[in-house]
Amino acid sequence: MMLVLLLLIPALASAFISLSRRRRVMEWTHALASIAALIVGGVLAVRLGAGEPVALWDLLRVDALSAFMVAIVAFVGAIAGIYAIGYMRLEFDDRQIRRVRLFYALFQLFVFTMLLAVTTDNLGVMWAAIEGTTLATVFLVNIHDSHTGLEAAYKYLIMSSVGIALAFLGTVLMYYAASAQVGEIGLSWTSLIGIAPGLDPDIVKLAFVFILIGYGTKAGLAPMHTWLPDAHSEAPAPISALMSGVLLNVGLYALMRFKAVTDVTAGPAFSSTWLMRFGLLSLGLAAAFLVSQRNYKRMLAYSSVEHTGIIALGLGFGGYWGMLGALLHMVNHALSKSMLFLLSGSILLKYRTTDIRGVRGLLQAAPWTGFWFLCGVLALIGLPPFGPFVSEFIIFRAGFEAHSVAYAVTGIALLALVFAGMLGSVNRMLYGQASEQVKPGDPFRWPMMPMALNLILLVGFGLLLPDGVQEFFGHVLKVVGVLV
Amino acid sequence: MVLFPELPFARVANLLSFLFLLMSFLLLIRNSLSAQVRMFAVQSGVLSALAAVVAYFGGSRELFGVAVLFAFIKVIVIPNVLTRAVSKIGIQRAVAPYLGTSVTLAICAGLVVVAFYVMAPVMASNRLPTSDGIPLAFAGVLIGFFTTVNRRRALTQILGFLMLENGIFMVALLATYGVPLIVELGVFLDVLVAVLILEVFVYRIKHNFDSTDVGQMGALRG
Amino acid sequence: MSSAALVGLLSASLILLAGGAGSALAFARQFDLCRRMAHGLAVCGTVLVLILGFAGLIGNSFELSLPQILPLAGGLALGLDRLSAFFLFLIGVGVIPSTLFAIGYTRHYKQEQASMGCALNIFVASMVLVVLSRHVLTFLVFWETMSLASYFLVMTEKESDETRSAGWLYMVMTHAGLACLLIGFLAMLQATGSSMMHEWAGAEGVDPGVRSVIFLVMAAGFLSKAGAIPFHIWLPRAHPAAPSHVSAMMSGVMIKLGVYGLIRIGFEWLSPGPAWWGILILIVGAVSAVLGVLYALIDADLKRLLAYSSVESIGVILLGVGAGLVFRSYDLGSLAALALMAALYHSLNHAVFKSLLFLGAGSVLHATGTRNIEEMGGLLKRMPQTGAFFLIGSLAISAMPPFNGFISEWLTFQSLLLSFRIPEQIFNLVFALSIAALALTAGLAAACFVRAFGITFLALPRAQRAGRAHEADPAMRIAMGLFALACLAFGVAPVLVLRVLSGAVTGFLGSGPDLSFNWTSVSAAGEFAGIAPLWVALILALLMLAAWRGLRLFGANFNRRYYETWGCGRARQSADFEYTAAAFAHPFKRVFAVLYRPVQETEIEAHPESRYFVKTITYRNESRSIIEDSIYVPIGRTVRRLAARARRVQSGNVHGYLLYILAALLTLLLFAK
Amino acid sequence: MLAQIVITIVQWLVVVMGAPLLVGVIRKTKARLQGRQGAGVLQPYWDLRKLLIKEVVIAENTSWVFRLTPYVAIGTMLLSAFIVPVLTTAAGLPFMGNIILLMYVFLLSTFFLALAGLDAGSSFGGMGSSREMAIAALAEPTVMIAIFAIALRAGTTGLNEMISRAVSDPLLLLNPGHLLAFCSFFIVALAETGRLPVDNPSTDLELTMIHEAMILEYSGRYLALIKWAASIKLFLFLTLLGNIFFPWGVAVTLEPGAVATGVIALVIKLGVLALGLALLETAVAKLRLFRVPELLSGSFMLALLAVISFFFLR
Repeated sequence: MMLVLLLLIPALASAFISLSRRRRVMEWTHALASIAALIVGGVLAVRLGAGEPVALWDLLRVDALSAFMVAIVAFVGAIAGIYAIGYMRLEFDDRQIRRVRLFYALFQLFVFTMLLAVTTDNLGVMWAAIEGTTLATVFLVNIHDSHTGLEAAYKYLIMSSVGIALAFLGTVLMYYAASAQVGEIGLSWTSLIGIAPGLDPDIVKLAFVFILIGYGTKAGLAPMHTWLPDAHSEAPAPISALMSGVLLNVGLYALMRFKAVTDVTAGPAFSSTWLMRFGLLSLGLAAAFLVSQRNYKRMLAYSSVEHTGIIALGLGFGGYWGMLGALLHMVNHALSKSMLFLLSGSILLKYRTTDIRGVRGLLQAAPWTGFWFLCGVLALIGLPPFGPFVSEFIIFRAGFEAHSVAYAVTGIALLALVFAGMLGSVNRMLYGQASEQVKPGDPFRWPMMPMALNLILLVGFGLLLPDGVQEFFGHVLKVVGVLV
Repeated sequence: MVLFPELPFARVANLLSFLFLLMSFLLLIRNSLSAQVRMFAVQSGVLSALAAVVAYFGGSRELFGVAVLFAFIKVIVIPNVLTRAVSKIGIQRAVAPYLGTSVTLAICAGLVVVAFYVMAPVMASNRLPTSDGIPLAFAGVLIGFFTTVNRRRALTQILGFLMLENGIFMVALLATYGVPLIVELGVFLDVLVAVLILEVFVYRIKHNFDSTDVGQMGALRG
Repeated sequence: MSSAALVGLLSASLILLAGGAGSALAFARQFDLCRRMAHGLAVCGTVLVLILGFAGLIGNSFELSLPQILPLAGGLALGLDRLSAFFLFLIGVGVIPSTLFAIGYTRHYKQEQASMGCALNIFVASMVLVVLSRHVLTFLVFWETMSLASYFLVMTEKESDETRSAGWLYMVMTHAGLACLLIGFLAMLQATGSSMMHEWAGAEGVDPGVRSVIFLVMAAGFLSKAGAIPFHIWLPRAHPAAPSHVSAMMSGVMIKLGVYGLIRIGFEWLSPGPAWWGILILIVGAVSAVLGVLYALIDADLKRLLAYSSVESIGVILLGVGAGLVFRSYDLGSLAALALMAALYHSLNHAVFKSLLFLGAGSVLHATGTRNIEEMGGLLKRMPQTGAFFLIGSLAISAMPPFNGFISEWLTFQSLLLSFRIPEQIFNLVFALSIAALALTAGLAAACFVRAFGITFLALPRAQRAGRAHEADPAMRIAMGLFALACLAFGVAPVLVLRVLSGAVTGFLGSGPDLSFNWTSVSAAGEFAGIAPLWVALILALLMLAAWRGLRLFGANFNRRYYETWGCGRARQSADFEYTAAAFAHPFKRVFAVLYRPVQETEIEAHPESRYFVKTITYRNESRSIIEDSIYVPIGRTVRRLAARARRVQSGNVHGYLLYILAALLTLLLFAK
Repeated sequence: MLAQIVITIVQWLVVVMGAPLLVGVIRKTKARLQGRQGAGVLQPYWDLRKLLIKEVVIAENTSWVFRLTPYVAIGTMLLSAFIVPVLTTAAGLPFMGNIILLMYVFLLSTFFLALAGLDAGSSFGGMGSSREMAIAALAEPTVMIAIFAIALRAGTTGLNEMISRAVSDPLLLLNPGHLLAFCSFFIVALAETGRLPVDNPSTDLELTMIHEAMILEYSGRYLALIKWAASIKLFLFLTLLGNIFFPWGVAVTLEPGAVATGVIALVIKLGVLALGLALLETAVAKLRLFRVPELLSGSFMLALLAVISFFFLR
């Protein structure tokens, strides 16, 4: 019942907004929907902490892993949603009410599709939902209808659609492997994992290849990542926060589901080596772009590619530490990246340029935004008090335990390179004298308050992890097949 | 339910699969947009016929309904949407693809060989009579993918994407007599919406860049 | 003292430091209140740390683990043993006077008070916790927090671009060091199976090849923090940019934690290592010492000069550590203990006199507003006490007898001279060369600090700025006085430190040092060498007094007349006649030209009317740094070139992007079997 | 115990009072070698007396460092007079320090002299200090390696033990390392005490002086102290050269007979060395300043060879 409520809230909100005319109505429905989704998602996640999954008409099923994802989607959705109200008020005035309506409606639709993708048990429906996320965000990327917006949106659509079609082929082959072995069977993950030991390893490996390329495109893994910098830098701040923070994790979620099956059938070696290779390639390419980057939104986008690479490395290293590190890093990355993209929105509003050299003396001009931006970037490049430092430590520890020392060492070196590049860029923005025409003071204060929650959670994940949360992660690991 | 009918079912299925692959080759060669859309319509027709044949021999009414729905969307709705787009865009100077026709055909042949090599394990373990068509279907997927890479015009890229979708539907059809209904519906819905959105984008690209050559959209780099 | 009392002491000091940080943020608006609160609480916290260190040194120890913090990696684990206790003591000695100095020195900062006060407290707390941490992740977390806090301290004056680039380089070098440490720690974790560092002692199960790689990687990480030669480039940039009391703490205390780490790997975790480890550290030490002092000699920026001399002192410390490692690999336990004691004693002395010099430089900067010693001169008359303290600091750092520098350098010399007991001939030659290097360093250090003190404080002021200088405030002078007193005390009565130190080293290494000492004399290896520092100081003072009384007795003429300096009788003596810093360093620049590779430029601007009348002559004699030009600049260039080539992947062409996906798919299909 | 104190005082007085005499003897021999009559052997004593009763003229812009330096210079030299075993190894204050302390005490006096040179503010003083410090710095490694070579042989760095162990070993001269160490130590002695090839002690042309330039501004009793200290330094260096490398004759016990032979041995050794020094100074011209490092690196090589000979020809 909670499950249906969770999915209904964004769907209904989206429908209602698309009908309403006045901006205030839209904003209120949007805000209430986001907060309601957060509450329901939170309750669901806490209840699922106990471990036994909740199923509904063999279509929807929330086990520990999906509860984990629901919690992330709901939380970041709420933070970005509240911020979006402040952002849209300054970005679009009342003459462009049509765009505002489009923004809020598609925002809620986007949250709905993501929630559907992580809560469904049927792999086909999951594929459709993920394809739905692309379709929902395409118009959001192009909301300013500029030349570059159009180009980014078209590339995003064509590449995601082509990429995900391959994922569907992978799902079909997985279904074929199941039906060839057992005969008539629904395309549900639980049944698939049940009969996984008996499946034909070659077909499952072939299917996993397509899954890796297909959902890898959605997750932003290396050779398939080229749409990501354009789409995330052109989209408005709240949307790129959601896309970077959560949508990439949904892609990784799908990969983890199929990896669980493939590992049981064909042994972990196959999926691990390729995940590690793609992860390292993502890290390397992102480092090349981050060494000297001129546009701070593209910098954040490339750092998403980098962190997806780290999570893929974590999944590739596997074992208790590897999987736990990857999950933790997903949360840390979602929290820090969404905060940073929202702040980049405020910076864009204040400085009217995405060029790093154009932004000077941010700490002087907008002290709050500047300070939080600094904390966010420090978290992102892996400095101690924040979460990513611990999760990266755990991932690389798994790397050494999985005897893939070469990958781990190269990964650490590339991270140091990224650290140098990003710190340099951020320093150029934060310090120095702010130019005169930039009026001092933050663009708006109250919509940024919820972001304090991000910071507190980041430090929380960095230093201490209460037992309840540890036990929750234990269940998630059991689902993924690491802890038996 | 009749699982192993007499011989002709397998040969009919193989014939239709071969026809499907032939259509995709032809689509590759034609340069004029309207001809390409017609080729796609014919290919979808062949595919819906194959679905009907499999539904008849496989004896599942559900698959028959899917075949009819497939025919309706892929043979009627999408082609006239695309022809409307072609007429709206109007005449354009011909934009040559990256590779010449002969090189494209050579590559497609290569892709077919790759398809056979890749689909060998599926063929080996599949007991269904329609299993020989699977490599042809997968070849259709690869050729569709290659079209999106090679062709510069937006509309042809959409056709490439649709060929890819057809190939995947065909693989599902031949390997497992189609995937469960709920999934099939989801896929059709997504493909339809994707094509509509792509069509909207083609108009906007035409409006902004006054040509649908997607290659010269290169502002966002580095 | 029971371990509970020790833990109580530690938590009290941490609470005080946290209070200092919190109050700095709380009173961010009231600058003066924030300044006093933050620095006052920092001093109190550090006093407790000093007491804890002392307690640890005389034998108590404790183990503490808090599973609820950092739970994923086995919780926070702290522990106090003899070596950590010594470094706590060193932190206390280095930080307390500098923070007292800061109260007076940071009066002119306004908005930066909050960030500086908070970062200072966190910096001290994290240094204390680094030394105490017993668990891998705990160590790394506090190691990086220390670097982050010191980064914010360096960035206090964030307006100037020079500070920004210095801060950036510092943070990047420290993070690269952390990456090496991470690799080393993880490899050790994997090899020994346990994440508690003191369980690694000896690491028998690890095969020699892996141990050497781990040693090299972790040594690189710790040497980059210590500022030894190949990794030193951040030090001469970060220290001048930071406020003086911060550079005093960084130079005096923080870089010693790099030495602490090196001692941990060499003497505890991978202890019975091969001899070439020690030789490698020895060579790095010798090179750091000589190059450090050579670069200090030609520098005209007072604080950068002191930063380079920190590189030199780290070199001397590494000589001791390297010698200790070599002796231990030939299991000459007593000599290893002697060498390690020399290194630790020099670290303590360096913390004292380097901080004194940095505080002196700070008050000079505060008074004259410039760091360039070419614009200074005659400050001894305007800042008598700062001048006197700076002189004591210069004497101490040049290892002149009555002061503490001499004792530790003398001990290092003895441990190097005793190397003839090592059977291996090649190593004897290396030790001989390191003795020569240490001696050359001693000589050059004397020359460097004659120049630094002479040009800054003596003769006539070379610019108006120096003319208007005024004496530092009382708080600043008390701090410098404390350091000067410590310099004399550790120099004249080394037994204070030696007794405590030999106990610590015996506890840590298991074998006592080959050293016998009592209140007046210290003798190494029995008959081999001995000095009586107390007697030397007393008799020297006595003789000087006797000479003065003797002249009186002899009836020498005691009236004196003041007249202008001899200038060959021609011109009136003025500041232009004085010898400049560059001129003073010119002989060294000529002798060591192969290292400096000086670029000489002279531009003569003729008078418009005729070529024969010269308006201005500008003479520039820039020297270039070998290390930067040959290692770091090429690395930077290649990285940027590779990155630029890799950036062509994002070409903007959608067909290219689709091709990448197709290519990835085909490679996977064909090769992933 | 009383005898030890008396002998120590006697030995100290021999050094302190004998130093100007040694300088006089060297000047006298040099003059005779150059065919000049030259001043009397006791002339240095008269110079010191003259300076002591003259009035002191001090440069205006100097600070208290300028006035402290003469006392530091004389104090350090008087201290080292106690440490160096001149007549007997049994007396003196050997426990005070070994040869490394001695070298650092000499460096301390150079340190203060250089500061005094800078304090006057004249370019000659600055030039003198810069060159003096350069030479002192470059001489340090040679000194230490020479000490290392001797310490290897004697097994100790303490001066008294070094000599007492070597007295009973007649074969000392035949050992190549020993002779090499002697040559390098001799060159360093020239550099440290500012004798001819490195620096001309009797010049009055400001630009060519090194040691003299630093003390250009001094006059009256300060100048006396500094000149006296310089002479003691020369005396000590030559005694070191004599006693360490040719230890025969140095008394090992306290009874008067041995001490008498010690005095005679000392006179002979210092006489020979003074003659050698004078001969060298008449024969050799002053080296250009930037050729001095080559001389010092040559002596460094000699000392290193001494060390290597010990290790590799064991």
